[in-house]
Amino acid sequence: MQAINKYGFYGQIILLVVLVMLPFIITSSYLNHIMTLILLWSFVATAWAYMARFGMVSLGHGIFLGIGAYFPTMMFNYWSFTPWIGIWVGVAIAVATAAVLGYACFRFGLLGDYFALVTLAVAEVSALTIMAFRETTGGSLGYTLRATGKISDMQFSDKRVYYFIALILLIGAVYIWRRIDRSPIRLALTAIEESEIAAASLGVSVIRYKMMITLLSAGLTALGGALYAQYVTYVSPDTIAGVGVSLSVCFKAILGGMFTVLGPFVGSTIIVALEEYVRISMGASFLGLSQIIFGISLLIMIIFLPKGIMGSMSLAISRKLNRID
Amino acid sequence: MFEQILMALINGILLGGVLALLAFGLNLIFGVVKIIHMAYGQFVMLGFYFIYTFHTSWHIPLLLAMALGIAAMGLIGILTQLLVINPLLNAPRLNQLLALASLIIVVENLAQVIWGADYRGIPLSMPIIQFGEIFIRSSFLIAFIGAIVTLWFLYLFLNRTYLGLGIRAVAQDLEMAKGMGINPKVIYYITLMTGGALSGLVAAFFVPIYTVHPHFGASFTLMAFVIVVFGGMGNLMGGFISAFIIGIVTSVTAVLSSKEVADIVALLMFIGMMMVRPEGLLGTES
Amino acid sequence: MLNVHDINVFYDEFQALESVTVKIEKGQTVIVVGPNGAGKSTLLRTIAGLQKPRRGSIEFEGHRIDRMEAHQIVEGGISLVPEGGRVFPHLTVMDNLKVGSYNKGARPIAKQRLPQIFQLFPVLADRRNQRAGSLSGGERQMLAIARSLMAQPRLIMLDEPSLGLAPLVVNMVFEFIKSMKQEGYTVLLVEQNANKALKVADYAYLIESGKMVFEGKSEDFDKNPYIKTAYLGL
Amino acid sequence: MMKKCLVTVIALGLCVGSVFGTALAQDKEFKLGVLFSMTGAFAPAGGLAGYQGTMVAVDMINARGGIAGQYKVVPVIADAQSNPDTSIREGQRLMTVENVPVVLGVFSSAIAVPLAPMAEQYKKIFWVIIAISDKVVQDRHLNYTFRVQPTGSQWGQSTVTMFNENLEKFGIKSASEVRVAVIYEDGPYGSSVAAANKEKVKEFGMNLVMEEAYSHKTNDLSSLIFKLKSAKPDVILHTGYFPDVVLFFRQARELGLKTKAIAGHGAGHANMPKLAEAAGGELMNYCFNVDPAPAQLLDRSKLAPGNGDVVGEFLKRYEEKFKDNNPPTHATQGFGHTWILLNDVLPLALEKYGDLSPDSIRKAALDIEIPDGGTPCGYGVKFAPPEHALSGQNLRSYPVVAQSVGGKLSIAWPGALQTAQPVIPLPADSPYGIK
Repeated sequence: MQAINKYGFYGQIILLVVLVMLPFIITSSYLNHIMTLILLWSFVATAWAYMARFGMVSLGHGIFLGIGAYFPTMMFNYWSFTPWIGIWVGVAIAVATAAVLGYACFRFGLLGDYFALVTLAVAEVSALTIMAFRETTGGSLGYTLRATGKISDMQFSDKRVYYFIALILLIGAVYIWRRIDRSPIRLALTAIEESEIAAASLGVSVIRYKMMITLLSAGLTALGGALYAQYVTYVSPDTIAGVGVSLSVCFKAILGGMFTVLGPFVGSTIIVALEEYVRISMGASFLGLSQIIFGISLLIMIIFLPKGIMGSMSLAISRKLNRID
Repeated sequence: MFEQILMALINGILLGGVLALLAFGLNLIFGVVKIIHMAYGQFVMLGFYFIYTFHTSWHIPLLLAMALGIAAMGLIGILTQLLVINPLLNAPRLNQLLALASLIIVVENLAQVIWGADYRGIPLSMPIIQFGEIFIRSSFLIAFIGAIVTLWFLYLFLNRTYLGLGIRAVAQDLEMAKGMGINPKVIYYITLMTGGALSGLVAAFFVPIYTVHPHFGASFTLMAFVIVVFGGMGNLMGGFISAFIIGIVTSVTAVLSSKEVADIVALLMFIGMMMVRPEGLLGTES
Repeated sequence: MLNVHDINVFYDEFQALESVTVKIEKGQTVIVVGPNGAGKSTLLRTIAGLQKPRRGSIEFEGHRIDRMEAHQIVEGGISLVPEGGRVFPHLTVMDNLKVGSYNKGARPIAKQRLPQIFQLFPVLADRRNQRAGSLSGGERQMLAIARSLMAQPRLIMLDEPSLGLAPLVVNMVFEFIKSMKQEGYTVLLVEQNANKALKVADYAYLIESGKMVFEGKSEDFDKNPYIKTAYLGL
Repeated sequence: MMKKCLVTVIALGLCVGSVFGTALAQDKEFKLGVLFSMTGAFAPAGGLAGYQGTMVAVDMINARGGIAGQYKVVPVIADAQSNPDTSIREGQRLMTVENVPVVLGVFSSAIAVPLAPMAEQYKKIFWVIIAISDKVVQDRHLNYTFRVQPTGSQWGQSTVTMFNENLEKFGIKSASEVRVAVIYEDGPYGSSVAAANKEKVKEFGMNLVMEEAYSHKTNDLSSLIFKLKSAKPDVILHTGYFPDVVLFFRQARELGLKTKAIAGHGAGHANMPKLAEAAGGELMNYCFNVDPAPAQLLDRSKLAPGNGDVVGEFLKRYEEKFKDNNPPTHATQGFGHTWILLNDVLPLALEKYGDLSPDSIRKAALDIEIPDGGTPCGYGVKFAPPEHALSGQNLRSYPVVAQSVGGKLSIAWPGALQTAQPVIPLPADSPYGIK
């Protein structure tokens, strides 16, 4: 075990150095854009996995992304309210929404599949709401952020600023993950996941602990959505709310391995890179083929790496080390 | 206003028939294999394309083309079981769900490669049924009758045959069913085949209503789920009744406000039901 | 007839059975006694094919069955009455019996079999259209036994048939097990209630923590001082 | 952990490698970025047809020896996948990694709107050839974005104007007696057109009895039709994509909607033959549609000399390449608007400013003036200068209102191009006609 930790520590230092250097080595703004997206989605997927790894599999994080993305954008467009503050308003609304939803779910003891299905419905509600209020939100084909180019409006001439914001957020999310691991919350939540009734009888406040992690996860997800909107300057129910994006966040975390702290990052990297790679390498030579290959790759990964890439890898490594020991 | 609501009410009942049809296959797969078939709407899309190809390109009479389409979808169901579900039978539920979600990407783009991006439809002139100012959509009426007949046949199949009994046994207690000499793999294949064929049947009823394109299926899956879970997973009758409840509620709400608000109301009803009675309308606690 | 040879069974990393060997001759009633969690149910589940052994072999009438699927084993003539009368609660009594006759060998004669079963268990005949979930514990146990008889087994395995039943019903169950022997069934019975079980058995095994610690005729069990104090309460 | 780093590096490496691998260019080639939604929801609505039209233009220019007989056109094709998020990535890739001077294409306004500022940032030409929403150019004072086709408001204005000019056909004298309903899909395209509809309706003093938007992905329009029935409009102005248009026509018939005229505004309504094929011909009969005329409908004698042959060759090549002898209007737009770039603007840039850099192309585009009938699309070209509210917009393009009668299209408006009088109100043999 110690060997793994040692490797892990050095590996993470190297990874961090590489990530900090990368935008200075690669100057292509397209690749910088892709890397920024990878980091942003890694951040969101990590926040999602906070809940999922304790058995609260949410298929509805799209609602938090959507709230985080739409509120600051709309406040800025309509009232010129600076996103520097607007983002936090979005996060606060997302946390409040999560509080209502989470309390309702946990109060009624929704678990497992039922929780997943309810959250899936919630994701769809978020997309439909955006469409129903089409006069203000732009409806199903989206909404563009007004461009000013001012730093006070969170618009930077060098787009790499967002890369570093996303990187800092991701590091923060990883740090929080570690803190959760070392706190009593983890023990409590693990106990709750094993048996809710048993945990409750031991005096663990089931709802309180579940709520804590849910609010944290929702808030960070909304922050990710808000930054995505400020960065891409375009929001639509398909790209930042709704079922599709909620599922794609799960995809990233699960393929990377949702029980390991770097799993969501690895998953996001691989999925985004794979998506770009198949699309660009196939180009328009055979329309639709690139997407088919992308879909089949996902399918194969899910079938053959059920614990995710990091999960399967750490399992393999620990087996190997055990053999050597 | 009253007349509008009355029309919406009739419309809602008929819509319920269409939704009920949509929910049957999903319900069966859900109840027996315990898998959330995220790509069910895409199967309906495939079925529609099959019928279109059989009828338009191969010049097979429409009703025969529909029968062939249903058979072809049964085959696709078997293939899905073989290639996607079998390897995932013991995987976590979330992985199963995501695997079927990635199947959506594959199926939609496969449809584009095979049939191209164009919209395809079979022009059918359905008779207009009119009572004074009230119009009844014959395309929906047929689907409504179809739903009732299908429910009856499914009931007979499940209650009068050994295979149906096997399906119900596996749905309730997989391990005990194995201990009774039931081969669950066979049951799963039969279920996926039936589910696939039912998606083909839905496609057949959709022919006079819609035109098909590669992204046709997406809008149907979630509502079908809501109906299935609302009515009680695996309970065909529950799904049937809840289809009508959802159909009427959405239809009337849509006339009073908008389609999106109607869908939101339906989803909120669903969420509320999950909170208060997670086993659904007619479901039994397990 | 049945030859379980040196099997190891695991649940993930937990070893439930270690080097277990059991032999049953045709027409015998054999019991396995032992405390809770000793691995009795695991043994039956493994024979029924619901659990796979990591080591060892199981032969039934000369054929290896340890690599077969559960449904093939039922077709081969082994039928399991699960613990707690685990019936299909949402199916009617009638449908539960029909499920029993699901395997190909049993289906053609199910119609003739049914009246015999109803004769044996008149209470089931009365409740044939009731949901099995609405039966009492004893009735469920009856149904579970009746259901496995529908499968035309040559070996019938019962997992704790007396568990949780009223004393009067327990007696009925054991009377019934006795009568099965007379009908020519081979029976493998797993019981905590060693006292009563030994009275109907020809041969017995004692299992503790996944290992067979003692075996012999029923009389040998009665004589063993350790068993006497630990299991027979004498 | 090391392995993971390795995986990451490899994944990124593959990505970079593939990008640079295709980026090696040769002399005397002109790289043209082509960005369309060739898959996804917009592909059937016209994204794919636009792409196909563009490719025919590229083939034809290359068959003539390239741009000004010197530069071979090498298209760098990217699929926007009907997803704004993907199209932003692809736009960025084309402009920075592939370093193309011109990105051309885009079916959806939802994609064109966020791409235009990007072109501005990288100083690359964004040649918009199908998206029509006003918002793409309006009040943005863009320097590098050019749009050949008319704006959405022109679409919206033309139908209302036509009805206003034909009031007597409704049997009324004053515009205030006409009951108008405006229904539209809720994206930038639909709302652009509908806004212009409403503006003109107000201007003429018509009676707007209903307006409602819906998502183009909807699978049921019956509630909208119930509302229409009780609003009892004389004229229904509809803007939508394809499946929703078919759904509307089919459901309206079955629910017994009656009115005096139905007018569509491009996109879904554009492809009348396909609509008739998918939904049944009698539903489309007597419907109006606004669009630049598809090539096969143009009166070639009215075009400038030589242009008629270009149109003829386009139709022939399109049929050969895509097995379709009746290309939708989006294919014509794709072809014609690409042709203007390759055949007129680029040679001028080369001749006058010496190279094919984005800035030379931009200057050439602002210089160019083509009179009416001078392009394969029928209309002329004159781009609005940067100080104009619609900078980059072709001010000489206009749509026409066509009516389909018995499967034959005729031009009903504007008067100068009219080939037949509009048939108003809907006759009794239309399923929507009042009997």
